[in-house]
Amino acid sequence: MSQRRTFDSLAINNVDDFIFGATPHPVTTKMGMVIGGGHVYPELNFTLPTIELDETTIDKAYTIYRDIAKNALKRAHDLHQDAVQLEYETTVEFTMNPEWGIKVNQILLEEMQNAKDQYGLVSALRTTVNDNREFVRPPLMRSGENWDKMQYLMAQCSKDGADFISIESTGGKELSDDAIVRGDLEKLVFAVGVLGANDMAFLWDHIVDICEKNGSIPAGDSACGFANTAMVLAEKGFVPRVFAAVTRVALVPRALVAFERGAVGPSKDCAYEGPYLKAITGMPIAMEGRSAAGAHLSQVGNIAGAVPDLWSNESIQYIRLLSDMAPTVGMEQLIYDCRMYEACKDMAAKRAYRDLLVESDAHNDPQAWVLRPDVVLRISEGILKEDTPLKRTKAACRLAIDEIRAAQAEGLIPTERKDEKWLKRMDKALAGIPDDPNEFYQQIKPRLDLSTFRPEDYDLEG
Amino acid sequence: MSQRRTFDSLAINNVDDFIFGATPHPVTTKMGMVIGGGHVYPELNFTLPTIELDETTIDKAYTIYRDIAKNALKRAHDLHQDAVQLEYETTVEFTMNPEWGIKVNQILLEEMQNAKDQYGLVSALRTTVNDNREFVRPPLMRSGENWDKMQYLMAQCSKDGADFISIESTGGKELSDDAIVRGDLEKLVFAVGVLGANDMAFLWDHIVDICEKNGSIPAGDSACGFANTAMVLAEKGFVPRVFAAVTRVALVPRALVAFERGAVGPSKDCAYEGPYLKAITGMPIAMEGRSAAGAHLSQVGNIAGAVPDLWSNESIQYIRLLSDMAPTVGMEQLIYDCRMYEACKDMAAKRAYRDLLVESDAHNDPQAWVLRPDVVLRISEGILKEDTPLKRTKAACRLAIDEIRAAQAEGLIPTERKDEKWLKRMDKALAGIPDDPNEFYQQIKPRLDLSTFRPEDYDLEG
Amino acid sequence: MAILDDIKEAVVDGETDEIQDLVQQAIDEGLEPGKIINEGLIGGMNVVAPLFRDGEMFVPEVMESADTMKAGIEVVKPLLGEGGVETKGKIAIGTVDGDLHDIGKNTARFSLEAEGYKVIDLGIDVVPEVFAREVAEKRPKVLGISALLTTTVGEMPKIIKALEKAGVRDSVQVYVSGVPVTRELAERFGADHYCEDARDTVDYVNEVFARG
Amino acid sequence: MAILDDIKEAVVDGETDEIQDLVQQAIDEGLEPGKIINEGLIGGMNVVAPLFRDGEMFVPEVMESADTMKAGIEVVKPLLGEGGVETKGKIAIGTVDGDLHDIGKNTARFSLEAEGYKVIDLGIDVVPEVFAREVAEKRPKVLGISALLTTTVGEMPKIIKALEKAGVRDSVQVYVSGVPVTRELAERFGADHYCEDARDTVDYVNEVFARG
Ligand code: B12
Ligand code: B12
Ligand code: SF4
Ligand code: SF4
Ligand SMILES: [Zn+2]
Ligand SMILES: [Zn+2]
Ligand SMILES: [Zn+2]
Repeated sequence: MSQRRTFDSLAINNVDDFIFGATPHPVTTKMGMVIGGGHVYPELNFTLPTIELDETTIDKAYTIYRDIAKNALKRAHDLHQDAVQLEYETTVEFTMNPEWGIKVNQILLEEMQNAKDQYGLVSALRTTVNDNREFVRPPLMRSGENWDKMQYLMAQCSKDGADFISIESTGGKELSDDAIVRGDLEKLVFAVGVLGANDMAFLWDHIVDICEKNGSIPAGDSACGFANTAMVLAEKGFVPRVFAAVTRVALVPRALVAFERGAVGPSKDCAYEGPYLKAITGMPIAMEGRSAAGAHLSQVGNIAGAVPDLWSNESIQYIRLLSDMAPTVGMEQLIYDCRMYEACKDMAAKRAYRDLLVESDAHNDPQAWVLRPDVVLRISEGILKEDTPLKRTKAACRLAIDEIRAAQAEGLIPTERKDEKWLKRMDKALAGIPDDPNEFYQQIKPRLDLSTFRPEDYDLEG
Repeated sequence: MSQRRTFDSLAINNVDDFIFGATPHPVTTKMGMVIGGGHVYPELNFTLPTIELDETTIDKAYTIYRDIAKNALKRAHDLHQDAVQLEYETTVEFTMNPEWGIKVNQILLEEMQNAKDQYGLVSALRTTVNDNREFVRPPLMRSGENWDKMQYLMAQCSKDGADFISIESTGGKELSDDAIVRGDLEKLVFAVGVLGANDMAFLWDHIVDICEKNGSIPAGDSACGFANTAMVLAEKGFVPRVFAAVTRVALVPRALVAFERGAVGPSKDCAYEGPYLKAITGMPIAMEGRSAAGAHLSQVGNIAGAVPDLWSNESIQYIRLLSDMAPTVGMEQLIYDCRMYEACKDMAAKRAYRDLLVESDAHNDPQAWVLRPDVVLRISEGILKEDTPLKRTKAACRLAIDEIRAAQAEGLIPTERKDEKWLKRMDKALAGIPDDPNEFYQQIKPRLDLSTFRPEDYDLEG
Repeated sequence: MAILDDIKEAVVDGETDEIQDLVQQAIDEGLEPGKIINEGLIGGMNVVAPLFRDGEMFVPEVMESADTMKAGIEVVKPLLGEGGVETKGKIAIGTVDGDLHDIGKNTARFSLEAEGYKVIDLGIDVVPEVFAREVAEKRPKVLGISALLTTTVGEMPKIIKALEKAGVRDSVQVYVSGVPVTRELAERFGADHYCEDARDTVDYVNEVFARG
Repeated sequence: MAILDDIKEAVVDGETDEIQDLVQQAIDEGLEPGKIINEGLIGGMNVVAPLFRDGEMFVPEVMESADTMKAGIEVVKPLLGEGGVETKGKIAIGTVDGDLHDIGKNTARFSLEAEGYKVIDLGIDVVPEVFAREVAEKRPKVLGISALLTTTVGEMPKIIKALEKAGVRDSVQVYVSGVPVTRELAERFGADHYCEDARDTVDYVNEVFARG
């Protein structure tokens, strides 16, 4: 069974050791890439262009996936890159029809092997199975056909040779969407610190088990559905940036649960909470930033690149740009970014380059500020002083608010007109949250739409 | 009239002073941006998506250009950028129907003014008029309707407020295309060192004059049709990389003619010969690299960023990516790149960052090697020892070959199987070229297809 | 009319706690119910809507204003005659089959509600037949369809076909929305319009209703 | 047959200077003209073509080989009977109206010639009517059309219409090529195929001729 762990002290204590490409607990892939062992590798993600998937078009989809992999790997070789990672993130159709997903997974592995045979390119595959448990309403988290299909797809992709299994799990999202759109921190903490964390424990026990049985590595989850939603909404001016920044940090304790249950990294690219996970667990992380702007506009394009072990483009459709197909272009951009890391000759150079990445963004936005390596270490330390996901989530919010306030007070980041109002509003929300999950549940219950989720799927009393 | 100049010594002598964002002769735009005065600004270029242009669709095209400018400028503001440049590069239709081109130019200027009024964003516009003289065959370089339309379009865009006028001129391309595809260095030197250089003198006298009369700045030309063609072909494995590298340097003396005739920069983004121009003239340059991968795949994604004053994406269609429209995404990526330059606190930090950009690419390809600041200074110095475009072009080739050979001998760049054969072939071609243009013409004439160009348009005897 | 200004301000500030007292006070002061609604409550939303469109208010704030307005209306409602509260008109929105993206839809809904429209929310993961049935039954003037995945955007032409089959295509203006959608795709699908975001949507819907 | 091997090698190496002597020598040795061509000259190109397709030869080298082959054939030609040299078949290519991009076309042409096809080069900046007229007159089995600008790619469907109007659409396989073109666009335009580059083009043309 999975090796449970607890984290009560930081794996990386000193900001001088908090660096890209290296981490205390690296992970080795099937072809021998060591992630977190000294280098930053590109991780390319890609998706289909506008296409309707059914029995008549699925072959075309297979061809597209094959073309993407073949051409992107070829480009990597042409650019003298010796190792890369691919990510296959299934969309619903491929989880709902697991045979399709399995086939794509195999195709990618075949092309990776071809690239190895033809020109010695080493590569690894992360297969990210989309969480389709929410496809029944209210979501059925622990049983049913969708849950079975997810597990089947993971097991088979693992068996066929995927290096890593990941997911962007959605436990708690039944409430968090509304919490974010309403700027409701209390409800958000409940959604992620109670529901989300509880589901992560259940889910990752299963994923770790599947990986162990079938030969792949349980890599990590992402708070996409939560923190990235808030980030995208903040970019549209729909929610305050300070709220999105606090949401990002609030998701750290939830993400940590996967590692407590046996995940070993690399965490997911779009999990911008990655630096926190690296500091706490010492396991490698994937990150995405400026080269993922085709997928998410953000305020953290450079600072996201401060401490990654894999550097990703998040996702790009298979469409034609003026030079070539977009995934091939994406591979090129990632490689150029990674070459910069490689060009740093020694620790001093690495730190200097990291600090450029950090300083170039940190003073523009609270969302960037909370990704500063020093801030990450301080908040992480504070989080570890607490011992349950709920208490940690509360602490994360508290510490994030304090850091933002302090930075604004010192003029280190901009203060927008309504920020103080929103910070106060979050103070107030936090103050009222008890430490005990069930007590919290009873307290917040009158404000919840009970038709949207199943309390029993989160071990809550009716 | 235009102020003629000659360049006989380097404006930048010391590699320590050869840096991004600063140059001895900066240029100031209408809204007060100082290009080359300490900062690197983004220069965004963009183009229409697949659309057929005629009277019925032109309004749609106008709307698209407006949307592009409005949204990209908005994004720049959202990212706290305080100044940017736009480039409007006309396609044929807009030069052939100058009223259309003039209208687009006005629309962009309007949106720039709006952005200034609404949120204080400073911007500048480079209008690049496409060279449509080749639309009659053989090209009519110095008269005729096409030449008149080009001049009219430039004058009007200048009058309406464009900050800079540029072009990617094609004099000599009648022969250079074939020379490149055939790997024929002798013919290439004739095409660019005789025809190209001669046309540049004629053309830039006119452009400088138009700019002076109408209030804009004559910025610079690009060897796109020559060196970028070779680069793209080398990337496809169609011509040797060493040949493409020599072609790049061979184009420097031709480009220099524009500055001798009164151009003052910033040179064009896709003129990767820019670093040579900056070293020789001390005028600012635009460059493009990794963030232009959507337009040209290349081996110089980072090193191209070593010494620019403007940093460009080359071009991207108005198509939808997962996050937003591609030009908006392009603006974001450029801004993140520019923030890195800005984050360098002092000269030492700037040099260290520049060197990372250089070292990360220089050892992978001869095309990158010839863009190294130190190599650029050495070759530039050698070029200036000669006093005519033809002699300079020959010297450029000679010096590039020597640098590449030396670097390969020391194992500093890879040597491919056929490189030595090709270097020898180029040695041989160079050895047979006389210094006098007319003598050269008589010598090469039997090998030229005289139906493809008009000798009299290049001041050659029949 | 200080009290109406107070009501207006309470709506703008989203003071759900205070609004019912304020409205009661207005009633006690003898103000006409219609006036309380139109000049006070809806008057407040008329301030909110442009602020949101200009990026001066966040979505949560708009939602709180809308909630405040609704709470206020609850108090006046019993005093109203037959017609009840008038809305500017009816709109239906929904996300296509296979697509669970919800937030954009909700944001669009609240923005439209804030603008005074009645929004029929068809939900997410909606099959073409349901779109057609609801349009046939509820007769909205505008139907907004959204897809956020490149693999579900193909549902859009199917929905338009279903509307045609049900004979209601001409009764409704159809706009489409979502990241993978473009103006060009909208045309190809046979939709009437493409809306980029909630602000854009409000502009478009206003325009449709202005046309009459 | 040492001399045939020498001829073959000279073609592969593009030794235009030597080829005519070598071919003359083969004739003098009494070898059959057909054999000299097929096993020597074309034999050499048969080595070149796959080397190019695999990226082992550069375009200038292929062009030199093709030139060498042609120079050799000049020597044998007078000895040949009626039929002359046989080619694998006829292909026409051209760049659309308003588009001057030439290099890709030339590369495609040389690659196809290297493979043994007769290529009718319609040039650049070609209007639809000329495409149709040339196809009607010269009857190529394949027509390759290319556009490199997003603003000229719209010429492609017009060319297909012109072929239809001229009643020759079914007589020819049409492929399209160029940076702004995609497989999907090719379908939409009614072309038979999309070719990405010269190597791809050769594969496709071979396939068409293999179909018979
Ligand atoms: C939040 C989010 C999620 C959340 C959704 C939460 C929810 N309940 O809605 C979660 C995590 C669940 C999620 C899941 C998935 N997602 Co998602 N998601 C996003 C994200 C980050 C933001 C979307 C959003 O809410 N935007 C903000 C709102 C306000 O804007 P909007 O949706 O555009 O809506 C506006 C307009 O459409 C308009 N509008 C006007 N009228 C109407 C009417 C209606 C009915 C609607 C809906 C909208 C609308 O106004 C709205 C407000 O301005 C985007 C990234 C992005 N760049 O957009 C990816 C994105 C859409 N998701 C993506 C993917 C891949 C997925 C998954 C397949 C991931 C996976 N492998 O599991 C699943 C699919 C689930 C499913 N079947 O639907 C990709 C799609 C790529 C592709 N191939 O098409 C995107 C583009 C991310 C990316 N960059 O790769 N996602
Ligand atoms: C070289 C080049 C030029 C040269 C052309 C030289 C020549 N005689 O051909 C010059 C400088 C003249 C030029 C001019 C212009 N260009 Co130009 N050019 C390029 C460049 C760099 C390379 C094209 C090329 O030769 N590729 C190499 C060949 C071998 O590949 P290929 O063309 O794809 O051909 C292959 C296939 O199509 C296939 N194929 C199979 N069968 C057939 C049959 C035919 C008939 C053909 C043609 C091909 C073909 O096999 C070929 C070989 O593998 C591209 C950049 C790029 N990324 O492609 C821009 C590019 C195409 N040009 C561009 C632009 C904008 C222009 C100009 C409008 C610039 C200007 N503002 O003046 C003008 C337009 C002139 C005109 N009306 O056509 C843009 C187009 C953007 C858009 N909006 O569509 C591009 C994409 C550059 C960019 N990144 O922005 N260009
Ligand atoms: S925000 Fe980005 S990476 Fe994340 S599900 Fe949602 S999409 Fe996938
Ligand atoms: S290579 Fe790039 S920038 Fe240049 S004409 Fe040709 S296209 Fe324009
Ligand atoms: Zn993700
Ligand atoms: Zn991702
Ligand atoms: Zn350019």
